[in-house]
Amino acid sequence: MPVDINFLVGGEAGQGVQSAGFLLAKAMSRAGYHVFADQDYESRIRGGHNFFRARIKDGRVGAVREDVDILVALNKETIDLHLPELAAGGVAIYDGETIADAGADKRLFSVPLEKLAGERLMANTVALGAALALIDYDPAMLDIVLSGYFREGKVAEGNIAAARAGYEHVMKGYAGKRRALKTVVTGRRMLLTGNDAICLGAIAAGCKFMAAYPMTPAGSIMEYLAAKSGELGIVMVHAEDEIAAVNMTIGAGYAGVRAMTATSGSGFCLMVEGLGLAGITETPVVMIDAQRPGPAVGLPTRTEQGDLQFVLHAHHGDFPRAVLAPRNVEDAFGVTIRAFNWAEKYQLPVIILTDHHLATSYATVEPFEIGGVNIERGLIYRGEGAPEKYRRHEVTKSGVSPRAFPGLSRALVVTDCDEHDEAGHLTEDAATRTAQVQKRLRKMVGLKQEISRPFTYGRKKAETSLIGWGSTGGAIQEAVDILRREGRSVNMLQLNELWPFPTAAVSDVLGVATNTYVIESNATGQLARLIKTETGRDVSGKILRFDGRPLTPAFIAEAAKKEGC
Amino acid sequence: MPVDINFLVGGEAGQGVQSAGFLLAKAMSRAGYHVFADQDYESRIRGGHNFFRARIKDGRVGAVREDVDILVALNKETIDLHLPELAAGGVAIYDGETIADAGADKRLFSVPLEKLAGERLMANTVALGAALALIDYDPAMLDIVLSGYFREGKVAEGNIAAARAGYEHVMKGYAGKRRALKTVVTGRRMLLTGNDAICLGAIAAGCKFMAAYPMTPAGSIMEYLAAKSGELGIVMVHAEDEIAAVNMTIGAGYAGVRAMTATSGSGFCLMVEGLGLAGITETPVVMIDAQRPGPAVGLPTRTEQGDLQFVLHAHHGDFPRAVLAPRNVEDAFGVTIRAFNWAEKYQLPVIILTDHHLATSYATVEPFEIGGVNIERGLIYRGEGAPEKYRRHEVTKSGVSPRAFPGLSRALVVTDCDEHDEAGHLTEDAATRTAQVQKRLRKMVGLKQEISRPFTYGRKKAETSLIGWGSTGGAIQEAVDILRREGRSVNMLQLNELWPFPTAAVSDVLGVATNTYVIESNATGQLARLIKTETGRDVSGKILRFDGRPLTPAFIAEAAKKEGC
Amino acid sequence: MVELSDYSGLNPTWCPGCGNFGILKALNSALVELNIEPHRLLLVSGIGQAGKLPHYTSGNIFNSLHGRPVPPAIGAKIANRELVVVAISGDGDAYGEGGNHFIHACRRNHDITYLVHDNQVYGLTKGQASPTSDTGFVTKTTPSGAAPPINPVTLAIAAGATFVSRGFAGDAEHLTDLIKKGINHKGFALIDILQPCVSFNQKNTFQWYRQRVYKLPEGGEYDPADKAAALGKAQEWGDKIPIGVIYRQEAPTYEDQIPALAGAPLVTREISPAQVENVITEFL
Amino acid sequence: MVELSDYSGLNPTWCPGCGNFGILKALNSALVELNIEPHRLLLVSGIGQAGKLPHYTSGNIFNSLHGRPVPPAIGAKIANRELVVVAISGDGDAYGEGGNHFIHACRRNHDITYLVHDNQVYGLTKGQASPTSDTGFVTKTTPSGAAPPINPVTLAIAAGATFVSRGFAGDAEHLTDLIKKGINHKGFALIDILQPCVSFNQKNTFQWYRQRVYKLPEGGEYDPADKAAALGKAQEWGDKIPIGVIYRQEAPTYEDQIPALAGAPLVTREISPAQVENVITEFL
Ligand SMILES: Cc1ncc(C[n+]2csc(CCOP(=O)(O)OP(=O)(O)O)c2C)c(N)n1
Ligand SMILES: Cc1ncc(C[n+]2csc(CCOP(=O)(O)OP(=O)(O)O)c2C)c(N)n1
Ligand code: SF4
Ligand code: SF4
Ligand SMILES: [Mg+2]
Ligand SMILES: [Mg+2]
Repeated sequence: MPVDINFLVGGEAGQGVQSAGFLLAKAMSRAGYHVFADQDYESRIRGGHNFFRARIKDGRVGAVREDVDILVALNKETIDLHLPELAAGGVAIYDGETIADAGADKRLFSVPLEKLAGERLMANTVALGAALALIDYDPAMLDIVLSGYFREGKVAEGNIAAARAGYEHVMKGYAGKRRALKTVVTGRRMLLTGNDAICLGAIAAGCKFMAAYPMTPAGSIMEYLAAKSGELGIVMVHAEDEIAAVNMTIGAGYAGVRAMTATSGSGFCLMVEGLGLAGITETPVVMIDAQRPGPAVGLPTRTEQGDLQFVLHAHHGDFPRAVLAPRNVEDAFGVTIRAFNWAEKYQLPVIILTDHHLATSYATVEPFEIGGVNIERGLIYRGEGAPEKYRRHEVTKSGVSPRAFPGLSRALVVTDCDEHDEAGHLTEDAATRTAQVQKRLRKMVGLKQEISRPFTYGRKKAETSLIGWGSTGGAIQEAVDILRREGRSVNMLQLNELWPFPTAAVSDVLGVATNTYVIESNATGQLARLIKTETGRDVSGKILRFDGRPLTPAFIAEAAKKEGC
Repeated sequence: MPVDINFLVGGEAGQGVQSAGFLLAKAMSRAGYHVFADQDYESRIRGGHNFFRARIKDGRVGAVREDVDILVALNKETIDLHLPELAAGGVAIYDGETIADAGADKRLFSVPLEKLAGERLMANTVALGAALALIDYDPAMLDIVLSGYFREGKVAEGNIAAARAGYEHVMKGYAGKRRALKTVVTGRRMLLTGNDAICLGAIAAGCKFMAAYPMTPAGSIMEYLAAKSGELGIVMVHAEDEIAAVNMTIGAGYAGVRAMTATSGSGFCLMVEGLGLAGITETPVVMIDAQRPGPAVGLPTRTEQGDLQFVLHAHHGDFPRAVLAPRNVEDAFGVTIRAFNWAEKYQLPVIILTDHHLATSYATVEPFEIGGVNIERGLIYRGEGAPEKYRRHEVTKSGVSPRAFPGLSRALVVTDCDEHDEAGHLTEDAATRTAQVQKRLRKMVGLKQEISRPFTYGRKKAETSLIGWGSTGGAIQEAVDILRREGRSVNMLQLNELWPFPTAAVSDVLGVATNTYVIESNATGQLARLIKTETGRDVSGKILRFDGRPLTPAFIAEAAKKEGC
Repeated sequence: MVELSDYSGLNPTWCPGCGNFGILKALNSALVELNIEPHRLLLVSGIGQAGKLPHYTSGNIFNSLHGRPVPPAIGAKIANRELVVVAISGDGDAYGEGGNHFIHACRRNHDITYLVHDNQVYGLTKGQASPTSDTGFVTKTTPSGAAPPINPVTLAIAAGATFVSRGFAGDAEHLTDLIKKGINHKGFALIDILQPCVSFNQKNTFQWYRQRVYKLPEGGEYDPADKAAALGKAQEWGDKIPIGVIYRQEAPTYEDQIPALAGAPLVTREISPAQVENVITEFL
Repeated sequence: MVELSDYSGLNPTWCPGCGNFGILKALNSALVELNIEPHRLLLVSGIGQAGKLPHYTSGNIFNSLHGRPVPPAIGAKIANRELVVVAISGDGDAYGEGGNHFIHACRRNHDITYLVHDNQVYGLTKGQASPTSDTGFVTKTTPSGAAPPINPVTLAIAAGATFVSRGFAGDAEHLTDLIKKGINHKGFALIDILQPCVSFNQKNTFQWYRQRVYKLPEGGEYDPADKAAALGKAQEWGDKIPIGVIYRQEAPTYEDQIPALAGAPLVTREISPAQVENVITEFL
């Protein structure tokens, strides 16, 4: 029987939900399983209710599941909220000594977490040990995982002891049936979040400058690059605000280094002016918009895909841009590299749309191959010919003019956010203006060639096609599996390149299926609108969710059936 | 024969081109003629080349014309640039004593402007007098116009003398045929710009607060309201930046006064975050975006319609807004009043899109009727019932919740740019979030009912329909006249309400005409894109101009013929 | 009479032991002592832990964007001068994202009171450096240590504020008094409040502040009207940190100087049709 | 050797008699005297009359948005520390729209030189009040007079700048010297330049400034390292206006404190595949 185990660790902020959850995921990854884990937390530092779901499979897994097999309840609220989610055969671990009023549900198994921990702080690690005991996890492997995580000797030892205590308590006291999972290591996989993958993509692409202002869920990108700054020679500036951040990034891009910024919707609002500055000065820049529910501050620690139409049209006037949206953690690596390449090849801003769900969810992926990473810096002027003839905004057929780096040759690199002539000086001449606008827009011709065929899954001909974009890739794919298992004819199309729009590919799908549904985490169906604009066609329905919670396979499958799939 | 005289006054910045041009327009308006006048100037204070075109008709006029009947050249450059534009029978006035190398064109008529002026400063007024002499303008009326303009006695006298000198010089020395125009006063018309009309609309609507940061071509709105501040009891705050401006405006709107801000594209970029703040807090606010060519700073003193898609989609997340675009100076008055009414009735941001051409062009219009102005403030809570039960964001069927004004009753007005519950307090609850999003979006249902049928012109059935939006109304209308005179079957549709989109009206047109062309001052056809999105249909062609110069009837007619109209 | 019970709200979600509790307490006391009824009060806050405060007390509330409590506070005050307007920020909110509004509100002397919960760190986003973090403060965004801080008191005086003070969340009584003074002051009143963040600032703790803060003597010994002295006093930061009113000056407020604001609050007034006719006529 | 002819550009579109001509001259002289070749120079300007300056001389030029010359200047400097980076603003650009960048660039002490053409008015947009317009200055946006101004010198010192000076466009020689000192200074160097606007500021004219400005004595008599004295001196504005270096301090620059910036300029370096492998491995 295939393995598909869903762990849920819940408790209040400050109880170590996140670390216990992560360690669970890490342990299972080290044991050779595929893992997908998401995080649900409130916008507060202590208290409230948080949980971490880690789903373990022996094959591909790209989404969460609602029903829980092993529940780790670090407080009473977790029992109240999540016990109803327990699947058949599920078990809930809790501390019966601190939670006296847990109720009499047979599936509750008490482990004296605090007592075994010796101190409150490590109760979560005791619970981790206990949970892993329920699947006969190899305790030696757990030691390794804990040592790796808690680096510092004393702390690691304490946690190993705590985990062992929980482990043994279950081994001795749990009367139910444990699920004995084998360790199936075949070669190690990475366990990382979407944000981690973006960071690695940026590093692999040679990004050496980032400026940003902290904002959930983009903040961990700046934090990771800051941590790696000394080691890799990357500068990360914590700017005074997002306006400064985007403009610093543009300054660095102009000076010739690969540069990026990252923020969420509100911060992106403040970067809109800079977006056009990059546009008219033809400065390569990568901007990450990690979406969360809006408008305004909205739900700061939750997920949404509500920025699509915004980033497509942000800024006044017409100029080219590209918009990408990784469809899962693995894809985020490649998409980020592509973003840097396109930004430089076409000298324009490239926006990467992610969201809270992708940014903070962990997945196991095969180690990234850096041998295959191709760095394309586009046309660069390095001082050849007569430097005094160099014109930054030379009108060319492709629309791309060779880029010189200030200070690296005798050529002067002149540019202006006023309309300018080929030399970069401001002008009000009508013909020059027209030529520069057209030159810039011509870059879309080349850019369109870069667009690859989007990800599809299922038979080419199906009655129903599910169409999604970005982070929902895994959930939709599993929804397709569910629906097909039920005998329905379903396939899917998942876009990770949104602009230039892959019109042909989408039209093909719309032309074949009887029912076409967009699946989106927003209230109006922003992709559906884009599809209408680009193909003139309406989809047959929209499956939308905008309460800040991620779309799940079951949610999608149910909704699709209601729609008449 | 119908009167259609095109004056052009040209010179460098600082020579008084603007005031001479305005006085010409004013004089002709006072004489009972219809006037349309536009301004062409560079982004500098002295020097360069500026011109002011005033077109006079004895019937409706809503656009400029390229060929010039009476040219007033205050410098040599004006002769070089504009003499070729002289129509048959045209005359050019210049100062042969200061411009020695004007050439030998017979149509040049020298008036010693500087000598007659006594001082250089009033040379433009001498030229004004001379130009008006060429049409036998009533000199007594000219005196009145000058006294009205130059208030201060001494200055007025000097200018009257200067104008008389120019006038008499022509009367005595001009050998060509003068065009004797009659004074046809029937009742006085207003002569004002689009920005003036917006100001009057705002005043008539009861706007009492404005915060803004200077930006061409929106700046004169803040300047006018500041000038009227004491008299009318309107506060205009010159804020430190556009971010402050929009947020101050929202604060004032929240506190219960009608409030607005005005800017151009770059400034609007900085207001995007505030737009969503108004959205989620349901605060009425009117935002004017006076477009100019972008991206970024672009061409600061020129015109474009490049912000349509931007303002439609600005800000992350889904929430309602309205977008209006007056189709001429007269319309700007009514549209502004409507904007304030909608903002309060539906408690949302309303954006008025104008552009440099509309903002700065003068037109004669019948005096605004303020008797007909209808102020609709929407649902207001004034302390009835139990104030402690008041909930600012109560979920209602219409989506509109009664608005209370802080301090004016005992009800507490609580709102938040985080997602909030009905009471206005922040929440992360999924169901509440969903309900609030839907409540806000429901306001679109009512708003859609407000949309009126757009302006159309020509027979209902025509082979070709020209479709425009905003400031191009007059130019397209005249283009239709031109084409029809040439025997073509043409009509037009001009949108001044863009969101909610008048889908039915536009679909009707698209369904009837064989050829449908959008006419837009931008590079990609942003209205065409909107039409595609909303109706699924492509227009047959796009007539675009994006060099910063206004679309003219001749330009449009020519282009339409090329497209195959 | 207003009572403390009039100033209650939702349960705070702050961490146990957070300095914000002391500020909440002091604000409530000040409002009660000033006998301000909640409906006459407008609290405008930004985003951050500090920005949540209004929800935990009572009043009209406009919980604004991160960095943007001051501009809407100004707009609302102009719309209705009878409102008591208190703006509330964190240090990131006030001096980072909102830095430009801050200096211009100081110079224009708007009649609002500004409480800045200065925990020298970004609390809500989990511990990055703020503009007031001490030099060298190591956080996830400043692994090699924070750049030198903004001194809010010096900056406010330099920018032209007319009431500049520092409070301490650990001394609610003194802070209550400061807040009362700030609200009573005609013009822009800054109260920068040292606020220990028990979760993310292990340096500037209650103890750290307690060892350093001292109250400026009142009644002559220290003259807050002396700008040069105030600028000097403002520089004091290290072993000794002064709290109290550091600078105070009487000056016309922005609102006082606008002729249109004389008379009844804007929100209660209307433009008469005759006035509209007048301006229309000018274009004939 | 660099010559004045290396620093020529388009014809200025400024009004005849504008103070900007003096600034252009002084900047060119300073660059020549410092023997900086145009291709080693990066001029980053904002939007306004001042912002046009780079086009009228030579160098690498990034003519940025209104209010935003400083952030791209910082980004470019970090990308290539070998560039001499000079940012150029008007007073509206620097202290209005760009106010937040200004105070934070001061405190972080980025190694750039900042020329602010301070004509106390918005020139390019035709004469509205600026943040430095004198109190009561009447313009079309301030019909009842401008609010009290920002004093850029005080503000810069308060915000932590390490080189704070004032120049006068009517004294190109003195200004040349100041610009040289500013460029040679390690860290953020502000040169606020009194610049008569002959078209829109009829108050602060050449004559007005000439009657008031006096040069700070050099060589001991006035010590720009004394912060308290500098703050005092900075307050002087009225009958006497000091020009020269008002405050100077040696302090590590932002760039000096970033380990990643030790060594060759970022723009010439690459991340090796082995380094990438290393970080990838950490996720296994
Ligand atoms: C435009 C924007 N940028 C960033 C954020 C994310 N954010 C929320 S609170 C905060 C900083 C909190 O620090 P502070 O203002 O000091 O308040 P504290 O939590 O410490 O009280 C940030 C960066 C945001 N909400 N909006
Ligand atoms: C975001 C934005 N807001 C407003 C403007 C319009 N604008 C251009 S220059 C300027 C002010 C000019 O004043 P200053 O910076 O003092 O420069 P000066 O012309 O006096 O040298 C303004 C408001 C703009 N270009 N961008
Ligand atoms: S994180 Fe810090 S500031 Fe926020 S509530 Fe906790 S202790 Fe207070
Ligand atoms: S407007 Fe003023 S600042 Fe601008 S060029 Fe003319 S004189 Fe100089
Ligand atoms: Mg803080
Ligand atoms: Mg200026």
